[in-house]
Amino acid sequence: MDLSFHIKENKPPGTFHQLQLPPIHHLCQNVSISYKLLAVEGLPFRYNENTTGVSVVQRLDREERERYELIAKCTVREGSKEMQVEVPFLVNVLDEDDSAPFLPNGTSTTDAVVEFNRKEGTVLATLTVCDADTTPIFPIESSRKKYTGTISTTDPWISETFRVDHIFHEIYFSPNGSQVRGTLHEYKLMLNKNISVTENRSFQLDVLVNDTEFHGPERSVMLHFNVSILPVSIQFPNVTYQFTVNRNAQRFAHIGKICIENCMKFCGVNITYRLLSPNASCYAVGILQGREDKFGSLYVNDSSVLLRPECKEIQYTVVASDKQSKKHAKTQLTITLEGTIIKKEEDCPECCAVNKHRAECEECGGVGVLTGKCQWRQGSGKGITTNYSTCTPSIRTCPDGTCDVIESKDPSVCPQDCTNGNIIGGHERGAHGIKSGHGICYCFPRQNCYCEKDDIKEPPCDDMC
Amino acid sequence: ARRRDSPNCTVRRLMVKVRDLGLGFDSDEIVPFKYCSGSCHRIRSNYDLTLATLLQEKAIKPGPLGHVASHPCCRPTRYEAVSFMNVHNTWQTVEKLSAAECKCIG
Amino acid sequence: ARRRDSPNCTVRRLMVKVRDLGLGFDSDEIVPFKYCSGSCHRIRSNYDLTLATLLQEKAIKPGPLGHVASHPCCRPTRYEAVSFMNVHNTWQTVEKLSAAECKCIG
Repeated sequence: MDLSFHIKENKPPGTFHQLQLPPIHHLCQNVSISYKLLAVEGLPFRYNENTTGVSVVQRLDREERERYELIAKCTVREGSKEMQVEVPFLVNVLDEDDSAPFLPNGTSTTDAVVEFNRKEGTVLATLTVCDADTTPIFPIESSRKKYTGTISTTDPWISETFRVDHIFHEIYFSPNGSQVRGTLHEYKLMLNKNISVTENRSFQLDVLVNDTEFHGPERSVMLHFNVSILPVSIQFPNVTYQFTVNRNAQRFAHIGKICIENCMKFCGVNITYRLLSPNASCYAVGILQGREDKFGSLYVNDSSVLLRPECKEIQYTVVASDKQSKKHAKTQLTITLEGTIIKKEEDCPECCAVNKHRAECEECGGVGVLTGKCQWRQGSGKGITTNYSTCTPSIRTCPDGTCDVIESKDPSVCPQDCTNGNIIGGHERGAHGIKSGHGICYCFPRQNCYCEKDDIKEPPCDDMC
Repeated sequence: ARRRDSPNCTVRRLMVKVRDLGLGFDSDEIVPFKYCSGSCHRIRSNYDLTLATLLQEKAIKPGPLGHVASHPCCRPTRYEAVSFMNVHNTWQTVEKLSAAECKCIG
Repeated sequence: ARRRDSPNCTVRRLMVKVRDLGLGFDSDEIVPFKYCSGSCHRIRSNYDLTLATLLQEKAIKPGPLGHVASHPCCRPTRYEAVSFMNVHNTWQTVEKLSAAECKCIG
């Protein structure tokens, strides 16, 4: 059995435990029992042999040392016989909020730049404050309230536009070789709403950090964020877009992507793309944009136009506009039609993915094909793999594990990536569609998909039974 | 050459002499006989894929043909009776003779 | 000798290596695979009798095997999933792999 005690720091010296002498010590003349406290050299504890009391001889400071491991030794003598027992004697020092907040590396200032990422919730910069005292993690909210971090400003725009997120975790200090727990508080300056692309200002934003339970001086620290909000322009790179499209392409064929400058870096800026076509009679191409996409996807919208000889080169104006600021940019898009028209194969399924073999795949067309024919993707054929064999309108975009905005328009474009129906056979399901499959994967749109080895023949099940 | 996909399970129709029905009726009439035919490949399950593999690997001996089906069956889900006049000018009706609707079942 | 009747449609059980299921899973485990097998002759209808006759007389061409069934099919009416640990010590479950109950259907 361990002897374990808890003493609050900063308390005056005194006796905190009485070692007991059992009755046998008084009743039997030839028996004597005595105690000793070992490993106390240099430590603030004493054992009084006369009173058998254990006392602490000075105020303890948890931020110096929070745990003492002594040993209590009991010696029993009966005549010439002697027996000794030693047990651990542990003293834990309880914490009091007696330490002021301080800056771990002396930095109370940092820069916070807003450029392309202008989305609510974005963390712009972080500053840290330390406290030698411990902070309980339960209940976390009350600990969080104990250490406040408030933006000190009178500008309503700043209060509306920014917020401070406060998290804390335990860290270790080693004041004199022993390990003592303390707390690191992190204050993250965040956007509280999306910022317009036209916003352009710089200022210093102060955050007052206050240790509400510490009653000494310097209970608070001021943090400074040098905020720079840079304007960003909505413009296309100074190139015009040129795409060639095969006249045998089918509806939902994926032509290419349209993007303003730095479009992939933008966040929290809602850019929408539109096509304006002066040449109304040859309107073959459309543009789509997924909810999270930062680019526009060009696709064949009307394949019958591609067959008309008078439509050779189609001009569009592409308009990119930002909803919030109403800013917009334009550029030119030229679609050149090429290739000789090939006869469409009879009896072909509308969807490439239905084809189970290379021959029937490459012989047929289907929704979304680029050059009039489906493409066969030959997989590695080992076990259940992302590289399964399958028939697709375009190996470049399907299957790629993503049900993109064009594929999601029609279940026949790429059921491999988009199906939420049953997938039968060895497979692993992705967020949508087939993540990996065994052998050949083929799909019947709006019905099942199958992944199976090609060598499984239809077993005889004759009906003359 | 491309292996065209087998047609799906559907109702097919045939005009048949009553005598050729093989039910022993004596009549000169010809009646429509509708039956179910077509592939049920599109709604197989993991069970069917596995069963087909084990049959092919001879891990399972199929026994008399037709007793182990490794895919749902194209079968009638509704029937029709067929009536005709026999050689004695008496009306006769044969219940559940013709398929009115077909589906892949099982 | 008397021709013994084919056994009726019932569940049969086989212990199969996961690798032999043919689904591509990589595991050393052996799992029970239950399938349906047996005759459904006892519950044929007029339709079945007629269809069998017309097939026999080649009045109907059966097309790819299994696409014309002249008797109800012995098929699962309830399935079970099967779970096993693959070689990467990950649990995997294959839905509707094994037959839990068999009946003559259709």
